[in-house]
Amino acid sequence: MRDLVYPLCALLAGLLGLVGLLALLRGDAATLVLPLGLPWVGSHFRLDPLSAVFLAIVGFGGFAASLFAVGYGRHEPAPGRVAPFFPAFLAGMALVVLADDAFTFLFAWEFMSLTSWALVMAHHREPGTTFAGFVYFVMAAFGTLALLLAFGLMAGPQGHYAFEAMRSGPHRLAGVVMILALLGAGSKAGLVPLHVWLPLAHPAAPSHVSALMSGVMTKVAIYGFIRIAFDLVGPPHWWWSVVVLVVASITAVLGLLYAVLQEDLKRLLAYSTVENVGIVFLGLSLALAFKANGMAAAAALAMTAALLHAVNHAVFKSLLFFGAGSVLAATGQRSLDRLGGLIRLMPATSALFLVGAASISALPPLNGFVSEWLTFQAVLVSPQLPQWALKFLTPAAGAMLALAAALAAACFVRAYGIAFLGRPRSPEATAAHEADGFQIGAMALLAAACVGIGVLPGPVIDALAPAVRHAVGGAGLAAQGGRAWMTLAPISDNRSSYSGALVLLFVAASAVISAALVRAVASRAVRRAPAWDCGFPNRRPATQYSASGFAQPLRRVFGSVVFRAREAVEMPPPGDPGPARFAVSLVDPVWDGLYAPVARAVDRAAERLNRLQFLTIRQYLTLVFAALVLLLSLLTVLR
Amino acid sequence: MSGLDFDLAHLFAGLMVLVCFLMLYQDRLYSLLNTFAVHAMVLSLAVAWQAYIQGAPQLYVTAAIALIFKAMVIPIALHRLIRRMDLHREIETVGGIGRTMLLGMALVALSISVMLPVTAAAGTLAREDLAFALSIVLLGLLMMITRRNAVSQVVGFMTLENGLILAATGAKGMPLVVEISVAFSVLIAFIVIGIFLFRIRERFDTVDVGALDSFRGDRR
Amino acid sequence: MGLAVALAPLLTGLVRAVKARLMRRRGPSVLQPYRDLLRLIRKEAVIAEDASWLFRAAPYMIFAATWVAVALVPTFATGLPFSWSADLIAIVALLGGARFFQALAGMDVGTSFGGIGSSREVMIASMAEPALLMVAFTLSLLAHSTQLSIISESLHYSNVGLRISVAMVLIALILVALAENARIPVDNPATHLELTMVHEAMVLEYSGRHLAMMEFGAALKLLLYMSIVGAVFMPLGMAQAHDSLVRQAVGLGAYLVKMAAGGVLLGAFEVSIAKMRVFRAPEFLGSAFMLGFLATLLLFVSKGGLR
Amino acid sequence: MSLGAIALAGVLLTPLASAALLALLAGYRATARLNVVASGLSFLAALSLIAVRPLPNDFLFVDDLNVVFIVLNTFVGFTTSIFSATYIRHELETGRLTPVYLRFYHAMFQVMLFGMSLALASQNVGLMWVAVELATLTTVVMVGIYRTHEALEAAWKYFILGSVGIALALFGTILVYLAAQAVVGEGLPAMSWIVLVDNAPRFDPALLNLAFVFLMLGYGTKVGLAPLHAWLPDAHAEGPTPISAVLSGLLLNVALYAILRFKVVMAANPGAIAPGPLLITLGLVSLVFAALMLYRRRDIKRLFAYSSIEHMGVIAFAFGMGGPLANFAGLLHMTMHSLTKSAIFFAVGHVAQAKGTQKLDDMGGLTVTHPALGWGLVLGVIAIAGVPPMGVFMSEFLVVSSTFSRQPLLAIPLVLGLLLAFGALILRLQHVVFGDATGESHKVDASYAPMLIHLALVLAAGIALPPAIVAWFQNVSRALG
Repeated sequence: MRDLVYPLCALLAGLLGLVGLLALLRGDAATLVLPLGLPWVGSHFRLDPLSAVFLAIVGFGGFAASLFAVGYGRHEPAPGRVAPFFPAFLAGMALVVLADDAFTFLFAWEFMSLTSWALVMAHHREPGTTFAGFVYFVMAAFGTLALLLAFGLMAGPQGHYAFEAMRSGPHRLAGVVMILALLGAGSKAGLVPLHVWLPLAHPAAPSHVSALMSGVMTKVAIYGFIRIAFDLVGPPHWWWSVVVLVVASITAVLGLLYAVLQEDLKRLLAYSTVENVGIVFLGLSLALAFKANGMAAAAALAMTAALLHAVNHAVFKSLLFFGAGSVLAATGQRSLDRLGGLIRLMPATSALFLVGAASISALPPLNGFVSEWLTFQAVLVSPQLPQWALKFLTPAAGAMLALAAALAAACFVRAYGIAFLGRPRSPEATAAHEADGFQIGAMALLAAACVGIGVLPGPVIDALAPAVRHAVGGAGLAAQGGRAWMTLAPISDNRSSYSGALVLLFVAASAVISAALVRAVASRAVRRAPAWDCGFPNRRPATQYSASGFAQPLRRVFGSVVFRAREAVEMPPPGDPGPARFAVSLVDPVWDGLYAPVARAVDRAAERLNRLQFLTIRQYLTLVFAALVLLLSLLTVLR
Repeated sequence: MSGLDFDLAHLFAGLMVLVCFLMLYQDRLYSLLNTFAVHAMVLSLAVAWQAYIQGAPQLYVTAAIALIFKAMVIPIALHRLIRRMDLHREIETVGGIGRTMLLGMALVALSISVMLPVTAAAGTLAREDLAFALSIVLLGLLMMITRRNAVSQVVGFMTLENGLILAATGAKGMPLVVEISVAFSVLIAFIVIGIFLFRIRERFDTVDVGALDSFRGDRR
Repeated sequence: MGLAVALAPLLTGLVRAVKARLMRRRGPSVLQPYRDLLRLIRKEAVIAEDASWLFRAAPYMIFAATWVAVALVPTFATGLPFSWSADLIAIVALLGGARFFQALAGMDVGTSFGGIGSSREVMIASMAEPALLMVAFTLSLLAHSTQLSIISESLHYSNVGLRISVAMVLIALILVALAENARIPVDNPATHLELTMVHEAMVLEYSGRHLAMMEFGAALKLLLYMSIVGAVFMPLGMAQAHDSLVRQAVGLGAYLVKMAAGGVLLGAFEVSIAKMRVFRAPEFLGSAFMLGFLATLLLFVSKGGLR
Repeated sequence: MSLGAIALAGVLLTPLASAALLALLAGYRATARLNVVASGLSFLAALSLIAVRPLPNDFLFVDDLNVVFIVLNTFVGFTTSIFSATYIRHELETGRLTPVYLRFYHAMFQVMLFGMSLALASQNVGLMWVAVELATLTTVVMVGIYRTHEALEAAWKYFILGSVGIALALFGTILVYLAAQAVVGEGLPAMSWIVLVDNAPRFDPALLNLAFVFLMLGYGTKVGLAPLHAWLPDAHAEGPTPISAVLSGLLLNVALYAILRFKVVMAANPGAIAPGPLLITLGLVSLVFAALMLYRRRDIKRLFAYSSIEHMGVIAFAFGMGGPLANFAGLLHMTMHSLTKSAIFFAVGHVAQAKGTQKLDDMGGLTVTHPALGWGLVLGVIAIAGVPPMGVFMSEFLVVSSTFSRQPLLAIPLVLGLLLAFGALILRLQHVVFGDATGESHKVDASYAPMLIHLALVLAAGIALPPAIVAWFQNVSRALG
């Protein structure tokens, strides 16, 4: 029975994905009303291009995860705590995307949180899991309440909860609704400063679930924001985009600064998710700005960039989490400093992980680069915006984006280099073995998608077009599919163009040519010898660069500013052969600045009030008496 | 109704308020009990008078209960209780007698000002009576929260309840008054028995000195 | 493409020769780099036992990526065939790709020096790449295009005029170029003093033909940056694809002169200044980043800059 | 005698008769069975009330509003009696209860049900008052039944505070009578709901205001609204768990019902102060206060007692807001809370028996040692915390969203309180059900049926409400104004 769960999930999720894809290609909307949920409203479902895009993401992401899980599930220590919730989680995400009234939407949204919470708690005995689950669930509730308020405003006192009514209805306090939507969806997507749960919860969950949470659930959150901010609240106002822009660029950079210092592979991936969500929201903010100023073409460009990056991130982040999962299953280790040398022990896994790392670092000709390139193009249109605030902020955001892109490369060089290259740093890593067929299959599938979308972005972008039109209106981008050499020219040919296919062709060609030439003239002789290492080779793995050592320059440059990073080296006294100890102290500005005070405040309030539990009966009577007298005197005053 | 009816009813009600203040003034348990007995007697008089002017014979029962049960049985029982459990004879007050009296004044003023807007349609008798009844209720409650001894708290509760009976009887033709007064007598009996049962020496707060320390799970 | 491959070692040789001369040494001939490459290629390759396939594949990838990047830069004429297949941003990204693999290759064998090199390299890159992208921003905002050849044309023919932004961008670009090509003051291409190396530390384990490809890639990179500077800031004499052969020849001549001048200047610069501590590099590049960013902002305020 | 009258008689007399019988009978098995049967019968009778209504007389009547409460109460009473059967057996085995007290317990259980049904079905304000007090006093006795220091103290606290509440409520009742008597004349009619509502517009507003203050505080003490809540946590924590379930699931509702009735009367009078703001204030205070109190709890039953205070706050708030949407939400929330909270107390009863303690610190890893029980508790707490697919989510959805669109500022403390309570509940829940198993772990041989039935109902309601119930609730909420 339990063995059947994942295959069935794979089947159903795959079907969902196909449905989404077909609906996207047909480009029209289908609706359905069931006599469920809120009485006198019923639960409405709608499959329009926008939801179709994300349904496809959910479907195919779920398919890959389930496929991976067919193999990975065998390593699961507590299958009974995962198998029941996994399908429910998938169903929840699919329902969110399909919902067409506020109740159904929030129902599915919170159901998604509930099931994923249960999945996070699957390994409830591991240290830290309980805390992670707690923070996650509370943040999820916070987000739901924020969205609930947003919907409450849009539904109005008569309670028109159907999205159709909201679209047409009077848009009261649209700005507040947008802020609430940003809070609600942002807390699930992991926007700074609402991201704190993400690096705790995603690593705590089983890896195929982490992949779903990072790769797919964050996208569902993004869908929520797009649905509300672009579809339901009516015409945007330009200052909205300023808010989103600032939050997004901070998220992008801060997320990576966290990521680059992590020593836990899965946590590193989780923080990089924060960064990518920031990039997507950056695109969305630009889309808002352009839409607010009636620049349909530019808005379409920005929206396309955002959607495409959402798709890409779903692909490569799932791939990376699968890789981390395979490593975890093979070595039982998540800490970078316990890994190393896996490229020889798990060749396939490491090769596929490399593809993922390259595409998340936005290297051409892979898919990550395409979406970031489009985002840059959107940034470059910003001078045409009339508002000065935007004129100034957008290039700054572009700079942040550039910084993020560079840091991403650094972060993943570190992750890959420490985990897969060099020599094994622990016996477990030495004993590692290659993952099984299903896992490799799933990863290969996603890697192929990375290359495919990177080389032939045109068709994908055209497929996204209906959703883009739905979100920002206007004619959308010019068709990108049918051009020579699959070239992208989002605005005009002599403005900017990029052809993944050609770049791939050129690089491959020149690599082959150079290799051939070298082979022709050069000596084929190869000799294996101990590493040179400036004449002092040392075989012990400890002599390799450690994760924290590798991060040291970046820590000094950025960490000292953002995290008040301090390094302490305690040397043994001269002549003492004992080892020197090195310690790094980091301060998380968000946690210490925002969450710790809140927690303290609640704690203090609870402590104060708790005295009321221990009063004497006379004192309780005094309370009653006071209430009575107060009300009576109010009666006299009120008249 | 004729002026005399009104004046007498008014007089009795006023007397009860006055006695309430006397009770607030007491600092010895015995004297407090005696004063309460007086209070109960005045109540029975007031009720009887109501029975007469309303021509409602069943109210005589209530009057009788007040006289026999409240004015005699309970005070005597409490006397014996005090002797049996040799409780402190003097009353521990919270925040001094004088301040309590002042607070009492304020409460009477409050209850009157609350009653003022009540239109005469509700019957002047009812209205005035109510003002006094309300002040008696409030004074009783005040006594409960400013006196630390269990006995004086019981007395406070009974005073409060006297106020209720006054109001109930003052309400013309109100059904179930007798039943209610009986119910209340039972209630008070419960309380007194409870004091016996749980050996409450000084205060309601503690069933037993031991219980003070062995507070339930939440005490840290 | 061929041209660049042919010229790159020459440029490197030229720089070395100039430096030697300024140091009052006779120094090797300008053609020495060609000889080095040939010698390296003929030698057998010694590979560390722990090296993986990545170690052997990296040199070719790096070389190929750099080569493609160079090929996309207009040298003596703009609008070359396929110049539209990737714009300035893509070129930056291609170089980023080359660096990505170089850093990985440095870590592959698992030696401490490789680690030093890679970690410092990514640190430098994480500052240099944004700076370079800022430069790209400014230029494409000026030219309303991210296509390098279109940029250089518009800077050549249209009357952009002298702008403070352009000057700032030029400085920023040069700073980045110094860092990216492991030149003094950020790094020293000639050093083998372990603790100061960055680039050299990464290629420490390489030998034979692999080392040759690495060196060749480095040389190409140097040429690439000079060509960008030349094409964008000194576009005079640059021909267009459809021009007559004569003009093409003139363009070629102009290009050679530019490169030579650039080489001489670089050599002179390197001799005249000392290498800085590794952790000064971020400030160095940070200033480049700031310059690029300021240039972008100035474009918005400067009158009639952008529609 | 009409069918409806028979049904009503069934609801009222079955408990009375069986109470008398139970007081006489001895022996655990028989009495427990009889208890279940009796409660079941009165539930069936209540069900039939939906179909056939008796004609109202001076003392009793059944209308749309109270039939909701009657059916709900008898149902929860029924399931509780099933739960109590297995629970009490364990108590006998562990010797916490002696057979003598058992007899007493069952009799009192029925008397309590009778009192509550009477209070709900009474047409006469005074009669309702008497009935509520009857129910209160029986529960007082039940709370003290274990005769430990803690139990006695809790009972005593409950008793004293309750008595004062009684007194205040009575004074309010008298004032209402006075207001009515001036208009409709003396005697019983001046105390019957129908007459009161019909003639409310002509009552003296000042008297009504005064009356409402006293009624609000008097019955509010029973509802457990802060700052009148003091008796509630201890009474829940120290009494037998079935009684805790009944207290949270039923008695609070009965008191709330009384307040609702008087609210209708108030609302009908143009001159009187609007009752809404008072309800809203007390509701919000209770909500936020209870939410914060949850964090320091160390006793699992007291924890959920405070959660009851919190939800009573939400319900009071909803009815205070008024309007069809909020009233509907209030009714729904009340129903869902009764079902869920009693289900939770069923679970907690088993947990306490499985772990041999009520201390939260000594129970952990429940899903490891007792999977069914553990996940049941998870489901219950999730439901009470307002997470879908359970029904509480729907009512909270309606309350919050409708409030925010009408009074945005009021929604802020509401949402804050809900979030605080959510955090505390999840914190405790995770500690109890997850992690390594701590504390002792006995086998539990009890039927989870009542708990599961309740949770199933809540789940069903969360997914889809039957149209019949919806229409019914909508009538009621319109009537509530």
